[in-house]
Amino acid sequence: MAFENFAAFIDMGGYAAWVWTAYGLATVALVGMLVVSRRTLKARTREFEEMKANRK
Amino acid sequence: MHKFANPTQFMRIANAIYPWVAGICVLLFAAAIPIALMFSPPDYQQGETVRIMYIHVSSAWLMMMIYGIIAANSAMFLIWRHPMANLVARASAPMGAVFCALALITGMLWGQPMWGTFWVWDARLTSTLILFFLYIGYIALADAFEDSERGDKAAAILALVGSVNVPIIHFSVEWWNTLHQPSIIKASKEGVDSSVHSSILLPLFLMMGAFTMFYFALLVLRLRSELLAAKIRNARLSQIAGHSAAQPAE
Amino acid sequence: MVFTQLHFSVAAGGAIVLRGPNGSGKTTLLRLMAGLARPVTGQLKWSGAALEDSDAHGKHLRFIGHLDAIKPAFTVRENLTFWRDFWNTGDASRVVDAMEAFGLAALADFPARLLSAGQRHRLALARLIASPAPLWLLDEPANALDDRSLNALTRTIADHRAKGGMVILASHGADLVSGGTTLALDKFTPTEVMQWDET
Amino acid sequence: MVFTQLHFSVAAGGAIVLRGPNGSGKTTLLRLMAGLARPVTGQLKWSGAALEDSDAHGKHLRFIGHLDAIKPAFTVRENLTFWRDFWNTGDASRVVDAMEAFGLAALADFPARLLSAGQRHRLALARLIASPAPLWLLDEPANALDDRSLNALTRTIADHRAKGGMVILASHGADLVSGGTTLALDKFTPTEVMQWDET
Amino acid sequence: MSVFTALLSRDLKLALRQSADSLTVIAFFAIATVLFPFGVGPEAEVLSRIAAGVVWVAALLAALLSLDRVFTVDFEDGTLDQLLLNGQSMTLVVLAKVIAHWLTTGVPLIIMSPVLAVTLQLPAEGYGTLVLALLLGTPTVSLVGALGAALVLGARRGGVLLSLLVLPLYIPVLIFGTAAVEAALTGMPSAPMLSILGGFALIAVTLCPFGTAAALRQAAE
Amino acid sequence: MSVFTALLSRDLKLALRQSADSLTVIAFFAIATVLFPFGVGPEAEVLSRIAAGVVWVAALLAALLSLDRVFTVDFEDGTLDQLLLNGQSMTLVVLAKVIAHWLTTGVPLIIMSPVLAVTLQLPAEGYGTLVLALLLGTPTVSLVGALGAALVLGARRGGVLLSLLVLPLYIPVLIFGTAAVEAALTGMPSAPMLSILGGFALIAVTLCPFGTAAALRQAAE
Ligand code: HEM
Ligand SMILES: Nc1ncnc2c1ncn2[C@@H]1O[C@H](COP(=O)(O)OP(=O)(O)OP(=O)(O)O)[C@@H](O)[C@H]1O
Ligand SMILES: Nc1ncnc2c1ncn2[C@@H]1O[C@H](COP(=O)(O)OP(=O)(O)OP(=O)(O)O)[C@@H](O)[C@H]1O
Ligand SMILES: [Mg+2]
Ligand SMILES: [Mg+2]
Repeated sequence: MAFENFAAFIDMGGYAAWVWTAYGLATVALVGMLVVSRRTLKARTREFEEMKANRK
Repeated sequence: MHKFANPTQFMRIANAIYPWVAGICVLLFAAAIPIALMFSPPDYQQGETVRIMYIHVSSAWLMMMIYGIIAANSAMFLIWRHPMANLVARASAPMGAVFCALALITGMLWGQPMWGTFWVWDARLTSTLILFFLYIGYIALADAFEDSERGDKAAAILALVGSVNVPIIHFSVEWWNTLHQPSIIKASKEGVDSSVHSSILLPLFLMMGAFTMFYFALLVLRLRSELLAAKIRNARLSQIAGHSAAQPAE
Repeated sequence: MVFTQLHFSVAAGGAIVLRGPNGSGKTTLLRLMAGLARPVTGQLKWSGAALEDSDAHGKHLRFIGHLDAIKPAFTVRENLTFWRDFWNTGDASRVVDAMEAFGLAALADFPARLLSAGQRHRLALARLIASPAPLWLLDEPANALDDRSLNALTRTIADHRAKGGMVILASHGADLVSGGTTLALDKFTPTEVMQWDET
Repeated sequence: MVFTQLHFSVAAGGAIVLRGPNGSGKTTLLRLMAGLARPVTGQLKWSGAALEDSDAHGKHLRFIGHLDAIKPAFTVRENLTFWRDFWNTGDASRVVDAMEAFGLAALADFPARLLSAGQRHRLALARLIASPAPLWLLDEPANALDDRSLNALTRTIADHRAKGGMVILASHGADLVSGGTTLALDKFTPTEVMQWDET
Repeated sequence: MSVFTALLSRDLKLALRQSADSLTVIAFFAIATVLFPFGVGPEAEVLSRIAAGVVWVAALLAALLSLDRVFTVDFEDGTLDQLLLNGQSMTLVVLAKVIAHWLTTGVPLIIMSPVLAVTLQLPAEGYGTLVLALLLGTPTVSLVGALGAALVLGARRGGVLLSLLVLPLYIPVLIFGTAAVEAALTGMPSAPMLSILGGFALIAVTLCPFGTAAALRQAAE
Repeated sequence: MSVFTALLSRDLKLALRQSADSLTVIAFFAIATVLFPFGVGPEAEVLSRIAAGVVWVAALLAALLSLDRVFTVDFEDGTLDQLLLNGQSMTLVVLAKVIAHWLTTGVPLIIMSPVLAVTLQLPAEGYGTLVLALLLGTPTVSLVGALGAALVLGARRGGVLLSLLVLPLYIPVLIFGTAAVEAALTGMPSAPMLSILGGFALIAVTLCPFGTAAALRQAAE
């Protein structure tokens, strides 16, 4: 463990703003991609099923 | 090789490895995040900001790797007309753009405390920015045509021509003397740079691995939806084709 | 440009077919009659009155020329609807009639960019029905049409004349009207605008 | 796009006439044979060998399509001379022959901008003579032509075939060749490139 | 009025559908402005000194670009012939086209301008006046430009001719437009310059549409 | 080689005959540069500070303008189909078009640039380097631009897309181009920047023509 306590961990040696923004944005980006991709997949699957049903 | 050109076969393999890739990805993140944020020591020069590096370098690696994948698939698509190669390239591009943006932003967030400025016009930064524009151009071009096949091919050509930029990004720190850090991985192999210690390399590699697995897992998901989109388009086309030779009533 | 000695008139229900080799001035004459070009001497009359205000003359006619005035980005339906709204004659449902008359109904929601040569030309012709006007000026309306569409066109012209409409058309081959006057243009003589008396 | 099941070949001196309603794929098929589009499945052969290099295939053919590739700023002669120089087959004097064959000699120094519709089309066709090639692909070559020019075209095609040339043309009306094969295209079925097994 | 409304809505729809032309203009405006810091260097004091001028010049050039094509496409595909046969008044047609042009290029330029002014480090006091000046100046730009475009329709050297005809007429707009912003930055009243810009717009709207209509009629002959 | 020479001479002749396109570009370049003193104010020290940047930006924008149309006209009137059937090599066709484009726009821009630099009060030491930098930079501009133009042929938002694809690739040229002039003005050696510009041109000439040829081929499909 590189930090003495939780406050030091949050403070990041005075660079909290930079470090946490970087990690925050990275999380948003990765989770965002995951959510968007899954949503399109679901929407497409639904569209395809509907199309199949209509054709029959 | 040609076995992979068949969408059905390709997806069978992709779906089979998907759970493994996703599982490894979760495990790697579970290891990488705590080590990167808590257990690794601060750098003697850069202090705690070194933790930005784990994300910065991982995203930078991903953006270059993804561009390489897009370029290779574009070549396969143009030469052998493997439709699957095209779908891989199309599905990857938005992810590449996101990782590229992430590399740029984390670089800027690191640059402000380290260099005292968000941005300088040095070779690596400029070439990374150009890569970002190439991603945006690729995505815009692929969607710019009524006829989607034209978009695929135009974008593939752009991807191939743009691939000169990737080595430029990588070697820019050696070709021009810049503000940006030289390659740490190579330096460490030769044991030159004492600042690059295994305590830093371990979380870095873990994070890079996690990002890479994340990309491959998501790629499988995105391929499934690209394939569905193609099927839907195809069905629509054959629906209207019946009417296209329509005639006035006799 | 002037055509030396050309006098003719069309009655309601009448038709004139302009014939003549390439470059004999059929297109030029049709544009003149549309009011798109002005005669140097001579005049156009509408219902007995000389036409001065060419803005208003446009109300009386539809002109279909070599250029088809189609926006590739719009669908077939949108192209027709715009022209109907623009001229605002005939009601909106005629757009559908027009597409049916020229076999475009199935293509209604296709962007015009995808149409084949004959289909484009049919779309241009469909304006005649979508937004009616008494006088039709048609420049080689048979171009690129297949046999079926040619029949449709012949029928459309006959209907129009039966309702008292007038048609003037230029044509090389196909006979599109029955019982109209044929005007043979032979050699086109463009002369200078300025005319003076030799003394 | 594919045409399902289409097999045919042309021998030296042979001719094929493509017929079919608007939108049946005549233009598409001609472009395919010119190497301007690539077939999804199936292949084109030239003298028995499959065509791989479409760059070289251009040497064998002249394609005259709906678009006339005429520069309005150039004169008739300049337009023709450029294409002769570009393909560099036949000697320079053929430009004059070509203009004579299609009745353009008197218009040689007119800017193409001034030509009537039929004259423009004749200028496009004159390329066939100005710079010869064995295979002619003609998309509705009779469009906008008057009777005289139609005869000239028929004669030109007959001469070409007599010398062992091949002609493939799409046409609605006029009969431009004698004794050629007729290929009736009926219904055009565009399909996507991607094919998969439904399981 | 069907002529006016049908044409206006068609042009707007077309602009949305194949936004090439109007988007080019905006992209051009944005990129032209953003290129300056690259070319001139990022020093804030130089940039803020030239900001208003750069935005105005870029906006005028962007408008000039789009003007080249207001009538050409319709001219080339035969639409202009049909528009001339509208049966009402050609001035209505011209007004519809000009208003559509202003809505699809002038307005986006105005909306973009504050954003671009930020990248050029324009001091905060200038924004309001910049937007106002553009709002009053761009209608003149569209009206005069349409006249120029109609005059050069079918002319052999359309593009240059247009620049040569139209840009000198834009210089007064440019001078008063930047002067208004300068005034605002130095704390002087900008109202006189703005009212002069408004005056230009009034003159243009009374004169240009008739000239444009006549020029279009001429072009079709 | 008949393909190459015939096409090159045709394009040059066409450019002379209906000089619209290439003259527009030069007029645009001149006007864009000359507008600056009006927009920014006539103070010599501000102007000379931004002169090199303004000339470079104006030249790039002018080139971008002309690029939009390198292939469009040929594409729309069916000439491109015939060019594809040349029987030799499409790369030759592309080279002829690019060289014609450079000769009709790049060269005039280079020739004009010292004149325009005078109006912007560029210090005397800068002229030689400015011309040299343009000479080395404009071929890249034409080559890369032709690739972009071929890629967006027939695209829905052709114009913007072209700016979007091509302008980022111009940034390095702009940076090194102005840096060379800056260096000359401050008495530093400008050779390194100039040789980098030359390097860009070499990379572009080896890659772009093939890409452009492929793009044109598939545009016709
Ligand atoms: C916007 C600014 C920045 C951008 C666009 C950027 C871009 C990149 C790229 C593209 C790479 C990957 C290179 C490769 O793997 O070949 C990279 C790696 C790296 N960057 Fe940055 N960077 C930026 C700022 C910074 C800053 C401020 C620092 C530290 C002070 C930094 C430190 C590093 C390090 C240590 C590496 C790993 C070097 C290697 O393995 O090659 N970067 N950066
Ligand atoms: N400004 C002009 N000066 C001199 N002659 C002109 C001018 N404009 C056109 N012409 C000539 O007038 C004729 C144009 O005739 P027009 O287009 O009316 O012919 P057309 O009968 O419609 O022919 P087609 O059957 O080919 O359509 C051409 O011979 C052309 O050379
Ligand atoms: N990308 C596309 N997707 C689907 N259908 C298309 C596409 N492009 C063209 N088509 C259709 O294919 C047909 C085009 O056929 P083509 O132009 O070859 O017809 P043609 O036989 O030459 O007709 P014409 O006699 O009118 O010239 C049209 O019906 C058109 O709607
Ligand atoms: Mg005619
Ligand atoms: Mg056809």
